[in-house]
Formats: sequence, structure tokens, C-alpha cells
Amino acid sequence: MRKDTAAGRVTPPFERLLIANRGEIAIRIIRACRELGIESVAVYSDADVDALHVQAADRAVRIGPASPAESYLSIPAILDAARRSGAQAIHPGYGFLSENATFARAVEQAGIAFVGPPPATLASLGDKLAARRSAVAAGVPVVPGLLVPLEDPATVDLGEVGFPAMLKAAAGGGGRGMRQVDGPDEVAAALETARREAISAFGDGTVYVERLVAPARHVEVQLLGDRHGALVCLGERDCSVQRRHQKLVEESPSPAVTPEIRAAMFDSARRIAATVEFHNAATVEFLLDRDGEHYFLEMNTRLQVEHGVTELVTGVDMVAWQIRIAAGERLGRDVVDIVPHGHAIEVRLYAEDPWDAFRPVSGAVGAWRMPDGPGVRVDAGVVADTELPPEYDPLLAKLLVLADDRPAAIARLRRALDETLIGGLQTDLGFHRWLVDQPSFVSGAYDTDLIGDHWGSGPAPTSDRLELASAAAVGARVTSPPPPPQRAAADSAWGRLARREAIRR
Amino acid sequence: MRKDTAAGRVTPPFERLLIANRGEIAIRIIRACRELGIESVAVYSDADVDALHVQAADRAVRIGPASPAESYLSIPAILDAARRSGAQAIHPGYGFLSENATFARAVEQAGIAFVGPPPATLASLGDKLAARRSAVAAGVPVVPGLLVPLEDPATVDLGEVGFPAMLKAAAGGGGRGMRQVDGPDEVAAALETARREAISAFGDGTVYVERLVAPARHVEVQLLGDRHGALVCLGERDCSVQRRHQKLVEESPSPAVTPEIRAAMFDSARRIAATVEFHNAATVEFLLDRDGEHYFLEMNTRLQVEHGVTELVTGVDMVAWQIRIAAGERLGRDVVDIVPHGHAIEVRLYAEDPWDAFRPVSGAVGAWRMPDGPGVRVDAGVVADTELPPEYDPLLAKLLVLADDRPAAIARLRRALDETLIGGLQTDLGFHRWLVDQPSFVSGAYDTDLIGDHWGSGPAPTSDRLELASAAAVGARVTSPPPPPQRAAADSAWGRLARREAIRR
Amino acid sequence: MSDLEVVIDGQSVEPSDGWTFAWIDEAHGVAQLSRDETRATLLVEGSGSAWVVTVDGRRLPAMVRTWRERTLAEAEVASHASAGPLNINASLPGLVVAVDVAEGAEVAAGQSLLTIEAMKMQNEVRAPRAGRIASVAVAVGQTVTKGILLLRLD
Amino acid sequence: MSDLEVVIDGQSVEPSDGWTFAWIDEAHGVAQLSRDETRATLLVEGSGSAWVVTVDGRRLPAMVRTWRERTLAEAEVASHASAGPLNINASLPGLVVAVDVAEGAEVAAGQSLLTIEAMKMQNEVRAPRAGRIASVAVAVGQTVTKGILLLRLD
Repeated sequence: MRKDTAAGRVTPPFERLLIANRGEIAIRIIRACRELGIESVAVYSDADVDALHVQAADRAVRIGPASPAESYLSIPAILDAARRSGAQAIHPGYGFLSENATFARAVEQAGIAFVGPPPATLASLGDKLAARRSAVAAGVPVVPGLLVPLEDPATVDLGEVGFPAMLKAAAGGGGRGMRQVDGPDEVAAALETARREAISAFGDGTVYVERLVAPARHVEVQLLGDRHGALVCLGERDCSVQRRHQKLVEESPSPAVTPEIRAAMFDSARRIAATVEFHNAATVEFLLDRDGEHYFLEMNTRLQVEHGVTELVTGVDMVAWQIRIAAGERLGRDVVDIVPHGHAIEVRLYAEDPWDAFRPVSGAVGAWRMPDGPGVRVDAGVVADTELPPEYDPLLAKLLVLADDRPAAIARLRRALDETLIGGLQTDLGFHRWLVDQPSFVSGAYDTDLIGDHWGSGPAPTSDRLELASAAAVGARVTSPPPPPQRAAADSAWGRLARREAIRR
Repeated sequence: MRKDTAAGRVTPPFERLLIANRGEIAIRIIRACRELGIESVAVYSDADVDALHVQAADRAVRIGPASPAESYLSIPAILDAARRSGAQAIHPGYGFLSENATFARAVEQAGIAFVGPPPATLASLGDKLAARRSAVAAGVPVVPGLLVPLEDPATVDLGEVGFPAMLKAAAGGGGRGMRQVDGPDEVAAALETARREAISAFGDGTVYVERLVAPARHVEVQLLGDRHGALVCLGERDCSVQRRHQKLVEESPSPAVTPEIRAAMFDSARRIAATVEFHNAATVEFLLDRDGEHYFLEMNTRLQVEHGVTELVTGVDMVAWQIRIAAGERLGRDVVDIVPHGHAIEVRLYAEDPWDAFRPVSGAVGAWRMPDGPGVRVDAGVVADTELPPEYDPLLAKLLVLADDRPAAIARLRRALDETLIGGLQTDLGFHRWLVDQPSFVSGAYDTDLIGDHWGSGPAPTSDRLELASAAAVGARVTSPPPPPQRAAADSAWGRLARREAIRR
Repeated sequence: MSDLEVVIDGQSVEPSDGWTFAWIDEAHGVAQLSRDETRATLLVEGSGSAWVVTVDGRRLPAMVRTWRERTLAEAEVASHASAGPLNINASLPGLVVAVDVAEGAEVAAGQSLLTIEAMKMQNEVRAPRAGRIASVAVAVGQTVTKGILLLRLD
Repeated sequence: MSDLEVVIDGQSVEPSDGWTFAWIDEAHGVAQLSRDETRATLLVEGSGSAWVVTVDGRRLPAMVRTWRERTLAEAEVASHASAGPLNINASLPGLVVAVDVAEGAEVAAGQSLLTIEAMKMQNEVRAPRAGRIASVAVAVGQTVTKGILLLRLD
């Protein structure tokens, strides 16, 4: 059936699909719809009226004001938009409502297909704490820590967990609602902040605690399963380059994963999946310590930001398959028997300042030149002159490369970064350019401490670069008209006289 | 060594390489240099001072005035630029001097590596007529026709060739210097034009004649060989969508090529290569008739415009390998044993008018929005607001897609074309958008007559599209300030009076 | 809008109703039309009453005029003598590589008059109507810019 | 050029010689510097004497002034009283999710004063110097725009 669909002949999996998301991932899903012959429906808040994902979709429906709670996180608003537009399916993307079991249930009760795992699975795995418990039950190694929520820190003894420890939101993901505590006296304050972030990000303030495993690598296994029992591990992704416990760079395969480690992680991943009724796409995240031991962290029952890395090495269109699986299709043998080829790396282009603790910045994009050519893929959510609403995640685009092997992929990434120009606001482009020449990254022997150990607060510009910048600034000033001296023009008698003279001639 | 090179560690194949070309192919070669750690030197004529390939290179050297004969076709100018910039190698790209044996010889005599086959090979195969003779000698089927140059048509009997026949430039390529003749009376005029084009394009007016084999498919085999005897056929490309005997669309694999046909064509290609001392990249072009019989046309001893199609299905970086082969490297086993995966299609984006016999247009690009996302590659030679010098080929960019199979590739291409916006001048984008829904193309059962048989002079806009256009034009007029009414402002006393009044207030 | 007349590629076309127009990148003529939930991004380049709209990849001239502007324009056209010799100008810049006719020659409609090479292509200039060559303004080997007079037809 | 003073990120920097400057896309600040055969494309955004140059991906403020402009500017600064209370303004737009201090409180340099949530991140605002909170201008739950006064430090 797929062939026919692709050729634009027969009925696609759905006639119309609503994307309950924004930015680059909404555009990614719109593209999959286009290629499957499905009409795409975008939703937008008042802050996104001119957003690129709204331009890209076949249809667009307003869902509310800028505040996420009243728009992209509003279950009634999204369901209403789906009904009004006559969508037969909803793809939640990542973040927002993507792992919200209540939402998934409401979607299915409305007779609309939810593109993702079953609601019950979201519920049991969405609770990271419950997931930890079932992992233990399934004989999968987990990070040492408590298996119950962290209540009033005063009454809890973290001694048994040990310091440093990590506080994590049970409903967490994307590094939000996470705080490191290095001693007992820090617990109260950290718990407070973690709860606050957790509530604002997920509407649930439940927090638990794990021992901090560091230095370690963050490696995750991509699962894809259909509704007929077929389940495939589409290789792993190494996501160890992080700041604020959020991923900045991902690659596949992982330089730290041997065939033995891979086999063990795949086994653990399948065990976790077996604890629930599973289909569609999910990711099992592990910590990998220096001895090659892996520890279950959590299972994300949704599409990951970094799914493109897996698409490049496997050739599998994961988003298209998510939709086809939701329509009841079976995974093809070509997918189940897939053998990854080559090496892929993704860098995330964020509006943030690596020289100021990677603090997010808002504003508007100015110049926007993305690389292309062989082995380069860009998934962007903005174009030149796009305004960034401060309400949402500052991810501008994802730059991905594919090459024969890791060294060639790094060389290609360096080339692509050198072609990239982003103006208007500070981004992490410079960090990535530094990274591709950073010895521990180039060698592959890096871990989650890479940024703390090697970037610190970032390198200072070299004197020759400063001289270049100086030449550029002088050139710019000399070749640009000075800003209009309005005072003189508008008010002074001389200005008026001059104009009158001009008219007489 | 490649790994180290890619990781930016050890000495690259060359320190500095000069690109004797312009536009998208110059940029393609610059990218390969970047990834190999080679410093790139661009050359430019006075018409290309602001060209994108000049911006993209590490260095740039002026080689002369706009006229190709005095710049990109001037052997002394190019050699001088290479010496001045200290380049150790020259990549000629395609067209211009790429198949010029005199140039290749001069380059090597200057102690500079020529990125291409040996000069003697260019000489023997560059003469399409001599190549026909050696093909016959090697037992490779050729198109029926004369084996000697066409002199004064009056003295030659074309009867034995038969009509319709094709006049071709012996030094030809890219469809230039080619003319179809349907009867004896047309020969003289056609020969005149063909010679004129041949002289202006290649500096050699020798013309020969073949019987016209039509309907047929144009299928070519990609060869890559090192200096140590390794030779690989990197699959075939189907280039049957043509206008003016020039390719517009290429795909791999060919929908018309069975394993048996492929084996036979590969055998012929290897036989042709065996008639000469061969290394680096070349393409053997065949006509494939309805019975699956192939006929040797010519061998192009250079990189092809459409090489990206092969790069997508094989994962082999052909331009990087050309350079590494020129430096004496051996083809890796991974290349020699390559098995193509998936299906790739390329469409060429030209500044030309498909509704006016695909006539080339000049001017400046306005808006420029290229597609990206999964499975899409763009090799572009322009950006927004780029001026097109009328002296050169009007190729703006190549848009390529890769997917699991042909239907998926067509669906992806349709999606990518829908994302593409080019303003400022007429392009063939609309033709390509029509093509991906054209039944004989979608079915794969098309031949070199597709455009003549199905496009004709192009479809007229539908009434609903016209109404949309009308709404857009009205919206544009209503939302834009009218152009300054200069007459009124500059000349009429009323205008002067009005301004004086304004100043008094 | 109703007081505006739209002529696209020579034919008068009523805009379809209900569309909302908004510029996405006015400098480059990128605009969006939306109606209810549906929307379309397209190119509209030009100014004043003269626009070029790109539809399905084809650039179509679109004249948007008030009735007053139309009347004025028609009056202006009328004021010029529409008879007399016909100037044939270069439709693209390039090099004159052949001149097939001489002054005084009688030519038939569609007959090849001369050849301009541009973008490496031979572009024939043919007679738009039958007539006599009043004058030839260019010679072989001459470079011509777009719009330059090539020859005049009586 | 020699009469121009360039201050990049606070330090005076002599431009290196021999570069030719040309805009590639002035509207977006894309420019090219070339010297002999070498060239570099970079971003220079701003106007007049105030520019931002992006070097290795980092945006650096670049002040380009004549000596006269410099003197004028310094005079203007001097004319303002540099003593008195310190206003602490929002460095980014967002939602105030916590206010940790009250009017009259004595705070140490670096002490957390309040927290603004933006881009889903908790951003602490800390005291730039020790002092007493003269006034608190915002409350929890309030949305602040960039540059708005948060509190005043005596």
C-alpha cells in the first residue's frame, strides 16, 4: 500500500492529521504528511500567527493565547481544533502533551487516532518513578536511589542514596525539573525549584531522587513497534554532550558502545518494552558508566528531538512509520531487518549564550544561512527575520550530517558549521564549532561532563579574530549611511531653509 | 589515512586545490576540499566578482573578463592563477576545460595534479568519433552511423545512415552542437548551426552523424577507478527526461534496467574503459531501446552534473574520491564492494521558460527558498538576489531526493518541490512539479520523447489558480504603497505648492 | 476590491472571494493567502498596478487597475500611432552570431531573421509578421543587451 | 580609518590592515572581508557607531567612534550622577515565579533576589552588589518585559 500512497494513487493512512505542536517538529510532521498524501492541520497560539509551521501546513487553526497552558498544553483547545478541522489523527510531536496519558485517552475517546503508544503505556511509563519500579521488576539495572516520591526533605534520609544526588520530576523529561544536590543542606532549596519547574512544565510536582552517576555517558535505544507484535531496535544514540541535563549533540552509533554492550542494552530495552502494551515509537534512556555497565534512566514514549540521527543511519522514515503504525500498518521486513550504515551526528541550534552559562535568549533571527550539499540535513523551525516568542523552547533548528564513518562525519559537520550564518541573536553555533575541534569529542572519549570540564565559560576571541572584527566594524561604519540626524533635519531653521532652496531650483 | 584526514589530524591529499569552474559545481568541490582539510582556491571572471562560489572558497583569484574564452576557458589564465596561489592540484568540474586534453597536459607539465583521467585518455575519448571507433573495436554495440567526420554535406550520402539522423559535435557534450535532421534538405543548415555551436562551446567544429534511435532511454554507467587498477561501476543513472538533448531529470536506479540489462551495460562500460589507460571518474552513456538493447553513445571523462544521484544511493562521496585518487590513494574495499540502497532522483533548476520552449532567461534571482528535511539534498550556485551573468549556463541549483523506493522518492520530490520558492525570473520549477504527477513518469515507462509527447508547450493555468492569482495581485496592490507619482511630485506646480504648505505648518 | 480590474496574462480575471492577504517577505514578494483554515504561500512581485504572480511555477503578468487608471492608459495608447514600422528588439542579452536577412528583404511571418547566442544557446529571432526589412541595426559578432533594437520591419 | 577608535567588548582594538570590506546582504549584516586572495564572510549588525560583530559564533559589541564622538559621549556620561540607588531591570522577558527578598532587606552581592521563568527555564536574578532593597517593583505571577524595573538597591 505504501508504494501506491507514495505515488499518490490510493487512500493514504489518514485523510487529515492534526499536529499538536509547533516549531521544527511540527514542520517535520507536516513533511511526513505531505509525503504520505495526508492533509496536515497546524495549530497555533496568538504568538505563532506568523510562525513557519503555520505557513507550511495545508490548514491552520488558532487554539488560544500565547501562554502554553492555554494553547499547546490545553487538551480542550486541541481537541476542539481537531473536531473543527475534521482531523482523523493527532500527532503530538515531543514535549507539550506528547506523553500526557489524559490527552491520549481523550483523543481516542473522541474517535481520533493518537499517533503514539497506548494511553495506559504513557501513564505507566510517563511516571518515571513507576517506570523505575517496573524496570527493577523486569531485571533491568537502574540507577541507585529511592523508589518512592520525595516528600518533605526534612523527613527523608538521603544518606542511603548518597551525595551528589539528582532530584528528578516523576513526570519529567527534557532535563526540566532536575536539580543536582551535593549535600543535605541543599536539598530543600533544590526540591523547591525542581517542583516549581516540574509543575510549570508538566503540571505535576512529584519529585524523586537518584544517586548521581558521573562521569557517565547518556546513551538511548530507539524502539519502533507496530500493533501486530513486531518490535525493532533502530540502533542507539549517544547524547552525552549536555548542559543543564539537556542534550545539545547526538550521534549514532555511540563511540562507547561495543557490540556486546549494544546487545545488552537492546535486551534491557526490550525487557522494559515487555512490561507494557507497546506500539509506535519510544526511546529507552540509559546511563553508561566507564566500565560499560548501563543503568535504566527512563523510557520516553514519544518521538525524540534527535530522531533524525537514527533516520540517517537506518534510512527509516520514523515519523512516516509512526503515522502508518497508528493506522494499523505492519512494519515491513526491510525495517525489521534494518542494518544501520555510516555515522550520523546532530547538533541543536538554540537561541542561547554558551558564553553566559548557555542562558536562553529571546529576540528575532536576522540573517539565516543554512548549509546544504552532500550528507547534510537541516530541520528548521525559523527563517530569516523570524521573531522568537519568549513563551516557548528556543530551539531554532537541528543540523545533521551523515558520512561513512565518525571522522568523516565530524569533518562534514565542521564544513557545514562553517557554512552556517545566524544573525540577530546569540546562538550556540560557536560552541558546536569549538566542539568539532575539541580533542575529547574528536577522539570519542567524552562524557556528560564534557562541557563543564572543557568549555567552562567559553574561549575568549583570539587577537587576530578581534582584529578581523575590528576591520569589519570599521568597514561597516564607513560604508553605511549614519543614522538620520533627525534633530537637525526636522527642527533647525537651517534644515527648513535648505529644503526651500532645493525647491526653488 | 582518510579517517585521520577527516578528523583533521594528518596531512590531507593536497594542501591547496584550485577549482577551474564556477557556480554550483565549484561550490560542490569547495565542500569536498573543506571536508578533506584542503584549502580551496576559486577562480572568477569579472562577471563573477560577487558570485557565491567566490564567497565560499578560502581563496579567490581573478582570471579575466566575463567572456568564457578569456576566463574559464583560458588555459594560460587558469594555470597562472594556480601558480600564483600555489595550488598543488586543479579540479576542472564539468564543462569548460574539464575534458580538454591540452589543458590536462599543461596542468601536469606545470607539476600540478589534474583531478581527472590521464590527458591521453581525455584525448582519445574526448573525440566522440574516435571513441565510437574504439567501441566498435572493443565489441561494444554503437548507434548506426558514419565513423568519419561529416564534411561538405553535398558530397556525403546520408542515405546509408537513414533519416531522421542526429548531427553531433565530435568534441561535444551537454547536448551542444547537436541537431536532428529529418531529411536531406535539412542537412546543410543543421550542419552549419551544429558547427557554430560546437566551435563556440568547444573550439572544434568537427561534426559526425548517427541514426536517431527514438523512442529510447538515455542510461549511463558511472565508473570510478584508482591509479592501481581498481575499477568500480557505481550503478547506472537514467537521464531520459531531456529537452534540446540536455538532461533535466536523472534517477538511479533506472526503472527500465533489469539485472540482466545492468550486467550487460556494466560489461560494455568496462570494455570501453579497457580501451584506454583509465583512472578517476568517468561516465559511459548508452541509448537503451524498447527491446532492452543498449548502444554506446559516448564516454564522458569527467564528473557529471548528476553525480549526486549516484552519491545518494551508494553513499560514496565521488568528488572526495576524485581528489583522493588524484593523490594516489587506493579505492577502499567499502567502495569497490558497494551495494546501492534506495532510490534517488535529481531535478535541475534552470533559469529557463518551459512555456516558451525551455528558452534560457537571464536576470536576477529574487526570493530563494530551498526545501530541506529528511532525504532532501540541494546543491545550489545562487542565493536570494543573485545576478545571473548571461555569459554562463543558467543552472541555478540541483534538487535531489533519496527514499526507500521509487514511489517514496517521487512523493518526497513532490513535497520538496512544493516547499521551493524561486522569484525574480522564470524557472523550470513548474515543469518539475508537473512531471511528478505525469503518469508516464510516475509509472516509470517514459523515454526521451516525454517532453515532446506530454508537455508540449505546457499546461495553461486552471481557472481556480487564476482566481487565486487575481486575489494575490489585488492583495499586493492594496497592501503596497503606490510608486511615487514622480510627475506630480517633481514637475507640477501643485506638488511644489503642496510641499511649501507642508513646510509652513 | 470591486472597483479594481485584474488582467492576468491578457485575460480579465475576477479574484475569488474570501481570501486574506498578508506579506511574509514583502521585499522578495513572498505572500500568504488564507481563507478559513486553508492557506497558500505564493510569489507576487511588482508595484503599483503592474505585478507578476507565480502560479504553479509560471510567472504571469497581472495588471491591477482602477477603472480611472484603465481609462487614462487606454487614452495614452490611443494617442500613439499604432500603425507604421515595427521595431524588433532583443528579448535577451547575448552575441549576434548570424544575420539571415538584409535591408529591403521581404520576409514571411515566422521566417528566421537573425540568431543570438546566449547561455551557450543559439536563439533564433523570427519575423512576428510578414513585411519588408526597413533596416538592420546589428551585425554578426556584436554583443546586444536586452531590449536593444535589432531590426525594423515595414 | 586611522581617526576611528574601535572598542570591541570593552577593549580597544586596532583593525588589522589591508582588508577590503564589502556588503553581501547589508539588510541582514552579511559582509565579506578580503585581503589578497583570502576572504572571510562574517556578520556585522548595527548602525552609526554601534555595531555587533559575530566572531567564531560569538556576538561582540563593537563601538566605532571618531575621537570627537568619544569626547562628546564621555562628557555626557560624566554629566550624569554615577552614585545613588541601583535599578535592577529584567534582562529577559518572562514570568516572575519567585521573589526572595522584601523591601528593606539587606542583601549580599550574588544573593538571589527573584526568579524569572522564560523559555521554560528558571532564571535567578542575583544582587550585583551588597546593599539594602529600596523597593520591589514586581510580584510573583507577574509577566515582565525585557528591561522593566524589577527592584531598586540602595
